[in-house]
Amino acid sequence: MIVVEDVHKHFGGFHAVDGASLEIQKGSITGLIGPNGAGKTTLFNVIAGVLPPTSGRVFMDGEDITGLPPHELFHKGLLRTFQIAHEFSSMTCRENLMMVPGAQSGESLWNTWFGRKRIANEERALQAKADEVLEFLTIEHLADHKAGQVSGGQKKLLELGRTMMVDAKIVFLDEVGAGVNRTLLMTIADTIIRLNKERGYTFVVIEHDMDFIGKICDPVICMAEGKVLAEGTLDEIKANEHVIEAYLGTGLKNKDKLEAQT
Amino acid sequence: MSEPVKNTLLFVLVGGLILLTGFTQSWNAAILILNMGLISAIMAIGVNLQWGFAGLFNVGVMGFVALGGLAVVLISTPVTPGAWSAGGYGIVLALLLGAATVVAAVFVAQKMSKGRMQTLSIIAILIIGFFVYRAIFDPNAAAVEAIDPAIAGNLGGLNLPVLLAWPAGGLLAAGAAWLIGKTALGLRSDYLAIATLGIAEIIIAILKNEDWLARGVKNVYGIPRPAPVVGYEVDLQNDPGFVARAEWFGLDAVTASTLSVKLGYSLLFLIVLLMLLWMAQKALRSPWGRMMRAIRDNEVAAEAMGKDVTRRHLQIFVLGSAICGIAGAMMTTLDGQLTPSAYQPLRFTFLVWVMVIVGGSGNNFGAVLGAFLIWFLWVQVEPIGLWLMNLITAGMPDGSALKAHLIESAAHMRLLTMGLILLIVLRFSPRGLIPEK
Amino acid sequence: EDVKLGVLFGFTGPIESLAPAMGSGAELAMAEVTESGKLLNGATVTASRADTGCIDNGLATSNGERMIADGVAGIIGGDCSGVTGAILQNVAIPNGMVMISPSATSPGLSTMEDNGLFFRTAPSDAREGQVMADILNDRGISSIALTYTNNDYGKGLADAIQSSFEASGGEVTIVAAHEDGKADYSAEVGALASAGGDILVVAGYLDQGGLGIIQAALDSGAFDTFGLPGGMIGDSLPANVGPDLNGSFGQIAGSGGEGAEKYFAMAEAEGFDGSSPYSPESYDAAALFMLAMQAAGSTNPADYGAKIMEVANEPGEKIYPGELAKGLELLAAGQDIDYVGASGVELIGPGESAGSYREIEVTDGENKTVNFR
Amino acid sequence: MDFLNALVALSNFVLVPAIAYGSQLALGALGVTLIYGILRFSNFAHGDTMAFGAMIAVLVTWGLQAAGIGFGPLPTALLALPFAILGCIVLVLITDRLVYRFYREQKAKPVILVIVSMGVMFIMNGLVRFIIGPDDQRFSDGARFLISARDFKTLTGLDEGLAIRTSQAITVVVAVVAVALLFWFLNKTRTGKSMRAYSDNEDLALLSGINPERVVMITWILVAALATTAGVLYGLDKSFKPFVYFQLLLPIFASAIVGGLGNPIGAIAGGFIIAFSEVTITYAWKKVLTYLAPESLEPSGLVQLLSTDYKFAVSFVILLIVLLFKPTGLFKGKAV
Amino acid sequence: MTPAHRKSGATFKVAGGPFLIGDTMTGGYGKGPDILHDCTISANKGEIAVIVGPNGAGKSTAMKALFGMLDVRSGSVRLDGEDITNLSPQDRVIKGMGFVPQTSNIFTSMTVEENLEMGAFIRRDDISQTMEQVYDLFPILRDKRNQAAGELSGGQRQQVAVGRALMTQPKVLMLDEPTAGVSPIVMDELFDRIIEVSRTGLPILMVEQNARQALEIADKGYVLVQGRNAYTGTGKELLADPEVRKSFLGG
Ligand SMILES: Nc1ncnc2c1ncn2[C@@H]1O[C@H](COP(=O)(O)OP(=O)(O)OP(=O)(O)O)[C@@H](O)[C@H]1O
Ligand SMILES: Nc1ncnc2c1ncn2[C@@H]1O[C@H](COP(=O)(O)OP(=O)(O)OP(=O)(O)O)[C@@H](O)[C@H]1O
Ligand SMILES: CC(C)C[C@H](N)C(=O)O
Ligand SMILES: [Mg+2]
Ligand SMILES: [Mg+2]
Repeated sequence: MIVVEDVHKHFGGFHAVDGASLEIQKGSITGLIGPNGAGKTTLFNVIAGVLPPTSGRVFMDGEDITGLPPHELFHKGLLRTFQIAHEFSSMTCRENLMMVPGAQSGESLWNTWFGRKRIANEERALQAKADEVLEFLTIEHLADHKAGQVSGGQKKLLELGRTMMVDAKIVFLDEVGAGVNRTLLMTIADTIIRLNKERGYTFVVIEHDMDFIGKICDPVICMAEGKVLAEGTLDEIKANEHVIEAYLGTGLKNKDKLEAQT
Repeated sequence: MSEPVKNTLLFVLVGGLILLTGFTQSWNAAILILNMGLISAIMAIGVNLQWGFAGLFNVGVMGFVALGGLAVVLISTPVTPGAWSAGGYGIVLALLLGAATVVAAVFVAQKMSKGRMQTLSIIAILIIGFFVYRAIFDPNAAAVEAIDPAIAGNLGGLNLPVLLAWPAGGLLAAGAAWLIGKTALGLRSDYLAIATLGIAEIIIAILKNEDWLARGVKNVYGIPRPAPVVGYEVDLQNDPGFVARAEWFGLDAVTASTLSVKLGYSLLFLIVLLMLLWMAQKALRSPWGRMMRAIRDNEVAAEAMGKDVTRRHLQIFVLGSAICGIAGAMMTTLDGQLTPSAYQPLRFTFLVWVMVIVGGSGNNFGAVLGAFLIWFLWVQVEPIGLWLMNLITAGMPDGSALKAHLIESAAHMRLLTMGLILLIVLRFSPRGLIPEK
Repeated sequence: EDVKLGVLFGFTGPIESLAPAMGSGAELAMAEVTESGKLLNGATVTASRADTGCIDNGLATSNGERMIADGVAGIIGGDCSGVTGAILQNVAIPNGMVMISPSATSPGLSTMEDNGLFFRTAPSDAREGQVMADILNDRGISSIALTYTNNDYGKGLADAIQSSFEASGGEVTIVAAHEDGKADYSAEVGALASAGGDILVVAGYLDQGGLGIIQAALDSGAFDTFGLPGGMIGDSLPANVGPDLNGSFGQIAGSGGEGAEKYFAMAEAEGFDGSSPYSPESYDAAALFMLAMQAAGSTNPADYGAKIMEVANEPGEKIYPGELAKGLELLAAGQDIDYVGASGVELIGPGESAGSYREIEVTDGENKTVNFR
Repeated sequence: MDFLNALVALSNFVLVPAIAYGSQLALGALGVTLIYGILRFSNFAHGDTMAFGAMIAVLVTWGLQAAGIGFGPLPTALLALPFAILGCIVLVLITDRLVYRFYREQKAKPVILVIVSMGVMFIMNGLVRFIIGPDDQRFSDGARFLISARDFKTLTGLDEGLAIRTSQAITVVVAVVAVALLFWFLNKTRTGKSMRAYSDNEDLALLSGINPERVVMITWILVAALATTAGVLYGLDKSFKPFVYFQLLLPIFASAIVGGLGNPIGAIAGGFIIAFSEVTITYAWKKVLTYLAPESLEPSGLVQLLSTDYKFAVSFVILLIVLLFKPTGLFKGKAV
Repeated sequence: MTPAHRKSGATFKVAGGPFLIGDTMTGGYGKGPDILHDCTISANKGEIAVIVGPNGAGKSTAMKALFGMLDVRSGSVRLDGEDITNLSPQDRVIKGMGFVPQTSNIFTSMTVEENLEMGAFIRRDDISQTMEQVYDLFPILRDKRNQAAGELSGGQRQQVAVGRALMTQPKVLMLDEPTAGVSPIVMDELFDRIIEVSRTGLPILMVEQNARQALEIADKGYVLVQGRNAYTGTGKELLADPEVRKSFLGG
């Protein structure tokens, strides 16, 4: 569905993404892992049109989408979340969700003056939908709170909630899990699976929590230093010694000592 | 005190201040303040639309207001006899060629592949275009400007009713805003600010120096009034019917005529204000407004959520500027003359900003309230300052140098008092008098 | 009875440094009349000051309205031509109020429909251009560079100088505007110097851009002689520039030395600079009001308006500054007067002043009158 | 010889004035950029702060002159400068305490502070006019020229003169020293770094033990010193007049922005760019070309790209072009 | 007046108790409702205390309360036998408290090295030693020492933030989700380092969503729910509690 062809992204002399090529299969939930600074977020930004690549191409369903602006990609069904939450801070949580769907007739100025009926109906439906999502994310009590004044994790939830407001084809999740309670994260995992099964969303998920990755992802791609390091099922990846060396590590060194003490 | 009650009280208070002017000074003075207040309110709505709704830092208000004023001259004044044949067509031709040059350069920039060749062609086009433009433009402009320079020297206008100039002013400002927006809207906050500030200065420079357009610094006097709603006092004073009616109200003819003319303007301005206020209010409280606030809060996220930030910014920039243009046209109509050197950033850009911020940015009613209040103060703090000075010096002996100095400085107390009031209001209501919810 | 006269000048804004001396001039005349006790059987005259901001039409008209509400019997002002037009159209004409502007010199105001309510004591710029051209020719100057302050005054004057001078065979190498109150005039001086010319004519204001231009031109050695129209004549210019200005020349509206000198002395006694631009004209504007009121025996604009031309022009006994009491007495006795005043007032038609000119040359750091024109 | 004449003419009318004016703008822009960089708002009162500082210098200078104290060939005003800086510091610190601090604590949006600074501008504006009046004041003394046009001509025997005023030379020197000091201070000293930290993230600065009020105070002190110096140097070079200081605000902001707001080096570069564009684009090249070109090719017109009427517009067009290609200014400023 | 700018009040000695304790704190943001309700958090010398709980439970709020960044309406904060409830945050830094907030915890426009220097702002001694230690702990930071911290990846920023706090050489270290977004290998190293640091006797208080790993190394664990202490125990106890596991640790 998405094909990334030899993408490079350089910041000055620094090669954040350095010739990454990968393919995302339709209907899959692909995990993207890799050490901090491997270039995962940068690659997302290139795919999502936030950053122009230095070189390389990105295709979606065979169509060249390199360099298309994010809002056009949104309308093609490509959504993304941000690693560092980008909430609309002076708007309520509900409004944060309600603003998402595209092609709202109320977004045309003309209609705000002469199409009030239609807008009212649409708004009612949107609100119902937003409340449903909030409830799912266990933050329905925050519906009327300013999004700038909710907790860090709650912001991440809102971030995820926005992707649930529309029918997306492919969703890029950049560390939805960081800062989210693990129990809730597992519920989120279930939803992702459900969205994938029932609505046919394709997901690409950056995450450092191996439990989460293990629960939902197949295949898994591991990046390092701007390149694809390994690709395969999670078990294959976990067994890959390059991955272990660069990313997974071998657990706590002090762990046994600590246990010995107690 | 609940929100609506407080807000109503604030409006009543400002209304009361204007009424007080009427009772203590004169109704003419009061209604004049009201009229300029109405115009200022429209400008404030325009700025609020851009800043309060979308976070666009436009400090080029002055330029758009001036364009509105230009529109009045171009629409409502009579054509200067012989100007078109002397050089008017030549000027238009030159301007078209100039525009064509720019379009050609942009076309080359977009279509030709990057490289030395492209740069060279662009430079060549621009240079040749510039000289051709100057070659045609200069003699023609000179010819037009030579026609009776003391009283004309410009092309003149279309001699249409002046009310048409109001929408035309909006359109002219909108056109300019579109061009500016296309190039400058990518800039962020303060950078956009200085860009708009600069463009406004450029607009004024053109207005001041292109005499063939609107007489430059020589001013255009005698702009017709929007008859029949607004007539001429002298005509009214000579109309026995009017004088009779005035007497029936217990007014002398002069007062009645001046009041009736001013009220005529008030009526027109009020209609425009209410219309724009209604539109702005509906827009704000709709998904469109929500989208705008989202864009204001976080452009990157809004873009990722499918909102075309660039287009929306352009839309609101054009709209807000058009509103300022309309207000500018109204103001020139009220003045009855176009005075390019009157356009000073302090008065036409920053004062409007003060209105919006003091009133409460993001809130249309706040902006309107701020406009009335600040304009009232701008006019009335001078007597307040003088009064203050008189109070301070009351105890001093007549003829003392200090007393003379203090009274002499009274005019400067206007700015000082203005500043003081501004700080006091913002101190007790830092988000404005009627803050955004 | 107390007669109020409005003094409506730009006490703040671009000409804030000229306005005080203008205001003081007008008030000097009022004080003189009040002291004499001769106006309308001992009426006192008080000034009511307000600000135009020089460029703020809205403020100026509002303040004009306020003056009307205050019950002024006449308005001395406005100062800058732009606001003057606005006040005239929106305040004076509707209210039938007479205005005498001491400084609005735009030719555009001559043709404005004013119902006989507008007068000015400063001649329109169109006239000064001709005078300047004559002086240049007489001094054998064949080419000039010309810079003007970018407002209706400067522009109008520059147009007039250029056309008159060129018509008489002179060459104008460049005409460049300068904005007042700006930080730096290097660009203007660079361009002017490059264009060259025997002298540089500066149609500006002596404590505004005009000073900056002269200063920069002298410093860089671009020009050493300057042509100085009315806005540039004043004691502060030679004082500020120093000996380098010696030899520069120009002209300012004003009758022979007598009226002006008297006025300067009176002003000095009062502690302000009477030679500041338009200060004499302001004195004259105030004086005209009071004389006309005396002539009409009324403070109603509708009555005295028609008398302004009469008291200002021949025939009659000439009245100079400091002689207002005499003028009032003569008028009371039913005799004609010809007010000359500090600036040689002569009104030709409503809203138009003739005025003669003093030719000035700077010698030994002082403005010396060398001729009358 | 002709070549030399052309060169001298160009220096005299373009290079020297532009460098001096550029330094004046740069000094003003440094103050603006410092406030923007650390306190994060555009200070509209800066022009009037300059006027206030310069006013004190004028008054003190008069006092010194009356007392017969001079500074040799250098202007007496330089002796008065420390007093003026002190006075200005007092003023801005009082202003900060009475006005800005409140909004800082409220964490008000920058635009509120901008508007508030306009209120302060009005007040300072009134204050200065109240104390010294709106008129021109002269207070320069000492040797006016390092070398005057006439001396230069006799010295070199060239047709063209080159004049360098003492005040121009001082301004350039001071600007260079000031920016170097400031740069060193901000980037190398602990206090400087803490100021940058504060401007970056106030809360976190607090968590690092940085005292915000101290940072703010030091900033204002620096700003007052810069503003007064700029104001005095400008006044020495031209003359002191309150209204002009207000008018200076626009080119100063333009300089700060074209160089990149919040960046001291940018402020300097911006000052020169604005100054040079004002002077060069509207320069009539006739004189220079006449020297250079052979007789037959002598230009008949002025060879002026644009008339000086548009000099202001030109500098803004340049600014726009710079911003379009480098959206945060030449030296990467910040955007609030 | 926001608490961040408030003037410090008096402190006084109180005997005994843990090294750092927020005792039955109740409070919230500005004039808003109370977020914390009688919440007690403490850490002793050499101890690692971990706070876990659902999103919005008030974990970060509790940390900020301990640090004096919001009003504690009732209850008290004591450090090393001294009641510091009325102290401003700066003064708490001087008293030796180090804090890494959950969000905006680095100076984005400054270089990595300058960030670390700022961490050591209150120190007057030679900091190069500590800086070397931080670089050893997070080698990637040494490579990026002259890069603006705002240009770093999410996990790298987190490392800068923790490094910044370590530079203070604090007497007590408070970390709000230090491992959010860091890779497993770095997380392990971070925890290793935290253990080492705590062994030097430094009390460490941290909020963690990687709760299982964190509780494994914790001496003490708090589960906060809606601003209240829901469960308290040793790390092992909490890990073993099936209710806690299911509701808060993701099964
Ligand atoms: N704007 C920028 N300028 C310079 N360097 C950058 C910029 N953005 C990212 N980088 C560098 O590019 C590299 C990749 O960053 P990226 O954010 O893509 O990492 P990541 O794989 O998402 O890491 P993490 O898991 O920590 O989020 C990092 O080393 C970072 O320092
Ligand atoms: N600045 C603020 N102003 C007002 N309320 C706030 C603010 N920050 C957080 N809150 C509210 O306080 C409650 C607790 O927030 P807190 O940040 O302490 O949660 P948390 O336990 O750290 O959650 P997370 O794990 O998601 O970071 C939340 O309901 C949130 O809405
Ligand atoms: C006082 C001067 C600035 C007035 C000028 N003569 C004008 O007509 O505008
Ligand atoms: Mg990342
Ligand atoms: Mg938290």
